[in-house]
Amino acid sequence: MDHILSLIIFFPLIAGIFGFLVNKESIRAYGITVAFIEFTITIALWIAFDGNEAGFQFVEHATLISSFGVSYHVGVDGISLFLVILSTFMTMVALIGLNIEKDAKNLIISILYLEMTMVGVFLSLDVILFYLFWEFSLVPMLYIIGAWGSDRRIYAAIKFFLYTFAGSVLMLVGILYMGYIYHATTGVWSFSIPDWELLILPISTQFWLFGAFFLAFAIKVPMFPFHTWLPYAHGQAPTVGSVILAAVLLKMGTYGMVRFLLPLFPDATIYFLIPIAIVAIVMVIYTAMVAYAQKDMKQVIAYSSISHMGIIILGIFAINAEGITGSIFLMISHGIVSGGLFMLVGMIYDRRHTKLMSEFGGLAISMPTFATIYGIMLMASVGLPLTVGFVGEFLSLMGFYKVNWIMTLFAGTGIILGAVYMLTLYKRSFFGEITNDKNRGLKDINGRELAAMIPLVALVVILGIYPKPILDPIDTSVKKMIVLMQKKSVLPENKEFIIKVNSIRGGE
Amino acid sequence: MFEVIAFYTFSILTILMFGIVVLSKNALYAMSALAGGMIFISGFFFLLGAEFLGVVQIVVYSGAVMALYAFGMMFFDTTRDVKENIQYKKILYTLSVLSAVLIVIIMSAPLFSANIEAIYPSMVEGVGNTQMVGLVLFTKYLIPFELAAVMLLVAMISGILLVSKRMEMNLTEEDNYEEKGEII
Amino acid sequence: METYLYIALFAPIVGSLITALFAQMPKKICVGIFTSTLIFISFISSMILLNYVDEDQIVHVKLMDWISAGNLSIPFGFVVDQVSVIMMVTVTLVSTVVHIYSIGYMDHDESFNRFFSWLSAFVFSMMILVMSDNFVGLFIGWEGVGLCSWGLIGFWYKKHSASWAANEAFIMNRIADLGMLMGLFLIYWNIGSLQYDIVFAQIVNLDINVVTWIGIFLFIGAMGKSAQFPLHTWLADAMEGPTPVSALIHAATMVTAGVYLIVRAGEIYTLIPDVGLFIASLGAFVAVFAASMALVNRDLKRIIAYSTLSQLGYMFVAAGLGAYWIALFHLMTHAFFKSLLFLGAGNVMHAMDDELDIKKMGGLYSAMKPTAILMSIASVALAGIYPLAGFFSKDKILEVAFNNGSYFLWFALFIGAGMTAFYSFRLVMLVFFGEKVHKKLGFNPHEAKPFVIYALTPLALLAIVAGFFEQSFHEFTTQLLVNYEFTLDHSIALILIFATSAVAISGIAFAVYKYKRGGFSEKIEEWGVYKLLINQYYIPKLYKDGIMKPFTSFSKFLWLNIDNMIVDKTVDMIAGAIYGTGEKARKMQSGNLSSMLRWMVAGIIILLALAIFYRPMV
Amino acid sequence: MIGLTHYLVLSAILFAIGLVGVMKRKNLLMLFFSTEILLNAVNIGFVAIGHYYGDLSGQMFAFFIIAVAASEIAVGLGLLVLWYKKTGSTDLDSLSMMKG
Repeated sequence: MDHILSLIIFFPLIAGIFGFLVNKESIRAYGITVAFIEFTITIALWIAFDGNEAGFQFVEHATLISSFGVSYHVGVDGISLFLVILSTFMTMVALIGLNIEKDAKNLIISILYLEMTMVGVFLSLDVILFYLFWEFSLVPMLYIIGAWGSDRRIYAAIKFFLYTFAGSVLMLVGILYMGYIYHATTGVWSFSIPDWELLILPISTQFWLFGAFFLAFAIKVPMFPFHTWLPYAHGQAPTVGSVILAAVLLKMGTYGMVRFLLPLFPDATIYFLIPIAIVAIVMVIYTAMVAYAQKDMKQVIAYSSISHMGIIILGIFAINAEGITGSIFLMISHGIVSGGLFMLVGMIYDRRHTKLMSEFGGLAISMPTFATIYGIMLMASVGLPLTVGFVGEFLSLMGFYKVNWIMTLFAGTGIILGAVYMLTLYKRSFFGEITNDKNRGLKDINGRELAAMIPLVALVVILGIYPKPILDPIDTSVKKMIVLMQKKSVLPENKEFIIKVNSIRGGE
Repeated sequence: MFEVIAFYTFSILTILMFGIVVLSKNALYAMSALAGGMIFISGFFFLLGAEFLGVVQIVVYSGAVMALYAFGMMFFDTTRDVKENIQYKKILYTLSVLSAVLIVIIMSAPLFSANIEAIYPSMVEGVGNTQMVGLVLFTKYLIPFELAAVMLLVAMISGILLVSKRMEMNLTEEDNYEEKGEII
Repeated sequence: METYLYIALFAPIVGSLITALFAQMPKKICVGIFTSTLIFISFISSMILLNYVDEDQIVHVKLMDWISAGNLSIPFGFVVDQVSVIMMVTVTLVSTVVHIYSIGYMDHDESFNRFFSWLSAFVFSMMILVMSDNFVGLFIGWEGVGLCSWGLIGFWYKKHSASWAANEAFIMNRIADLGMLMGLFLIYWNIGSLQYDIVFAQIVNLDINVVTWIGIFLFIGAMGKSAQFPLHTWLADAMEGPTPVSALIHAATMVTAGVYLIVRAGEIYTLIPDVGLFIASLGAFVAVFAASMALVNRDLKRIIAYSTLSQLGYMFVAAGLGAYWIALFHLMTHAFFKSLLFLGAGNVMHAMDDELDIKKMGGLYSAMKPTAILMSIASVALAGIYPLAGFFSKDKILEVAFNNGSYFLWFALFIGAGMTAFYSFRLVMLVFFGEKVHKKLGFNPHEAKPFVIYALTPLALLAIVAGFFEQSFHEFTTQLLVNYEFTLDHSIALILIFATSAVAISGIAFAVYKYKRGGFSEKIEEWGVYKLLINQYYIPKLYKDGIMKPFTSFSKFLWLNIDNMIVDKTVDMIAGAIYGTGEKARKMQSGNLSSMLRWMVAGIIILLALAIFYRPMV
Repeated sequence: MIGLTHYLVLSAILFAIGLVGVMKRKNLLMLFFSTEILLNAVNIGFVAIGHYYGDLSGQMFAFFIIAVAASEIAVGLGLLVLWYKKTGSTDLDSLSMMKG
């Protein structure tokens, strides 16, 4: 169990390298097997994980560049644990649902490599290592979109790459500056997050660093107005790319916010809280409306992802245990739900080779089971109670309510608008008579697709009814982080603010 | 006094010579002026107490380099005036004047501001410049010196190879070359 | 007793889930019987619980923890007390009848099995709604019934109007749900818990402003579910669903959830009489407003829907004025006679091949006697004629209004009572009596199957006798609910009763008189008032033109002009600028060594100039 | 008295002359001459500085520069001859294969 994290990180990579030796016919089975083993290991990690312990567990540390304090430092806590499991789970599901024949071998190896980088991002405790994985994750995604996408794939792939890359370069500057400050204050070089978390920074420094980190995360999330790469990327990416992009890659941005912005720069976080919240609310409402106007089914879901990410950001910036725990849970639930929705759209696309809603109508007649599963996913996306979508949304909004109730009210309109565009989508494509003859003989969901969807549907319902095993470890770690923030903040009014938003009745 | 006269004489002569190099239309004149200029420069070296370098300057430039140029020019038609199609003269002159002014300003800046006091070296008595150069060259700068030697060797071989190999082929296949040139 | 609680709660969902497996198969009659049986079991359990609670005991169980984060802890907890058990019995009773009725009604439908699955799921959601011991549990049921209502209104999803109405209902409810969520957040951040008992125990300690806001937010939630103005339009459109659905959801149960919420949160509303008065005023307004629309409508089901709306208004008046038990009582009696009315209407619809225009019916009495009798009973009950159920509950509400000194409210309700009587009998007269218009149009009406009729009898029976339980109902519920003290003189109360009965009877008499003679002339349709009413005060049109269309075009505008033209173009412009610079700078690379050397010198000059003029701070 | 500055100014003037040549000349051979001027201008600077600071490094650098200049000419001239044989011209304007 000592090196389980390294195993989790590097197993897909090694398996991917061996994948070159596997012959074409059996590569899909090989990929699924690898992903399944990886998933099992993460489950084992979860079982071995001590939910009552708030700090990092299974920590591994090995110095890489001793003179600059760069090290291989990995560990897991409640915040990252479930994102890791989500990554491995969604990779597995995406591979099960995969049906691309062209260059399947390269595709599967890319996906395995991508899995490594995603897991690496969530497990790294050294910032340089984090940054490495963060940037590495761009490459396979670029490859997946650029090689297996639709017509304008090159444009979309390059846009995705350059856009996110531009943001993360800024983060690199921030990382280096932060490392320099750490060296200047303590006399030692270190890039380890636990070390950094102990550093109390003056406010002006916090502002600059916050800005550098925030921009990188904001582009990744993506926050309004940096979101335009996402619809293109989703629109052009193959199904498997969209699934992983929506389910996991976007979460890297919000994870970064929780891991870096809040504990490292508490004062700057509180200072920028309201502007960011306003942007997040604009993002929720604006993208929801844009989603409503879409003609392409996949774009609706792409824009809806952005809208949901807005609520996640609100939850994070609520700075109370309810909000942050809720937003982390929402990350997981949104990963499951949006991943599932993208897979479903992919299945229709496989059958009809179009994603335009105007081409459909009456699909519920020809594909009843498919329509049912789509309906369940859709309801989870809308945030119906007893589905996984509700818990996170409820907690995030509840958390932010303490900060500002009017803004919560506005953000809450996202719930209404979410229902509007999702139900409109469902009505346009599934309800009504079959008007297009091509839709008449469509085959209902087949065995392979069912195998991919059933775990998702099961999770949607199970976690909706019993989210406790996930909420508890997250909550433990989040509470510890909030205490840390409270201790670290420089200004007394910020200390009071944190206490206030975390207590019932305004801290009486 | 002698130093001042010598400096200014050499300065005027060098500038003149190099002026001819730059402005003359005849390649032969230009080359001759260059050779002269080089020799005058070695005068500065002597003035500055770098006798060894002065000698090297004369030997290498006026001897080797000029000889090379002279051989090289045998391939070209040197009696004819060099035809040069100079475009955008205004840009050219602006750039020239600007660069000259700027460089001179930079170099002469100490004249007007804090003048750097020249530290006159206390040369080791009884040891000549050449001996000193030798000492430094074979101790502190040994590796660059060796590298320079190798470089010269390489340059020599490549020079020979470049010119000689093509020489025989050239005479017979001149027409083809022109075609090839166009193709390239 | 816990076992009974769990049986009552989970029997419907078991039926629903098992049935869902057969959803795509052709009709299986046993599916209908199976779910009906399970609902019946649930009903029996509820009755046992009612009996148990009657002995002044409360069943309170905690199934498991649901959400816990920060200080928040929400369990799946269920409570059976005087209020919830009444709701449970009402819901399961009506559902049992509706299930049995549906076996006959949905006989020829290809999605027979799916229907029962949804229907049972609805009952389960409703049971969660009423049985939960905390606000979030209530919210689960709240949204659950919304979902099932969506599925059932849009049950015939091939019909465009049905799926549209389903979406409208869901979205309208969502708008209100947001208000409710805000209320929950406010409660949580002030009390730290969402359990009813803790909240009600501590609510008195809060600042009155906060309580007012809580009251307002919760009422917004109630407005959506109970279709109060201005969120009322979905209810009439929801009539697109199968008739049993209208009976169960849009008459007896789901729409009353708002009333249930106010009653349940009575301890909050007693602290804020101002909000209560507002609720009552809105209720009275809706009572008249909806009744007026029912006066002229020609659609059989819509008339009943408006009537439901109007009756919900009555309930809100009672609840708003603090007479919670009366609101609950009217809720219960209304559930009986209104579902009876709807189910009868379903029989008529079947007889008329799904024709809904009452002007095309007439004289159906001869063809369908039992249905006519049942619907007449329901209508009399609805009109509030002694001794039927409606009389007791409705009169009480009018008394409350008068007692409270809100004479204006009382007057509105009084007018509403007259209108109710009129439109109920307008419907009965046009459908069952008078000229046989349907013959001309070639319809061949036939009575429904006997077991369907038999299934309706319990409802009819209750519609007749339920009023006599008033006294025991009062004693039973006020153990939990705040009692309402009448200060009215007995004689004045009697006068009021007579006045109300008089207006109801005159309404009936007028309707019977008028429609016996062929009704009003066609000219009436030219009147402005008539046009206003038949167009539902132009409110649906207003929503369509004032909200939906601008929303759609604004969304398109945002997408095409803002997102594509501004946000994305800016990004592309930055990229384009860099690309363009490269393209321009390419010319520098002319291949001509001489010009390159010039560029080089130009570069040197710039660097030199920098060296001279730029002095870095030392 | 002749100071370091005098030498530097001289070096600057010579360098500027070289630059003029580099820009003006279109004949490749003449271009080579100009580069020689540039190199020698720098050499004077090096040696003068070395002299006034009492350090032999200046001379050493000048020495290496001469070596570099020599090799440059050897190779450059070889290429030039080749080029002339190929195209029959030593005009710079004929060299434009590097057009981007």
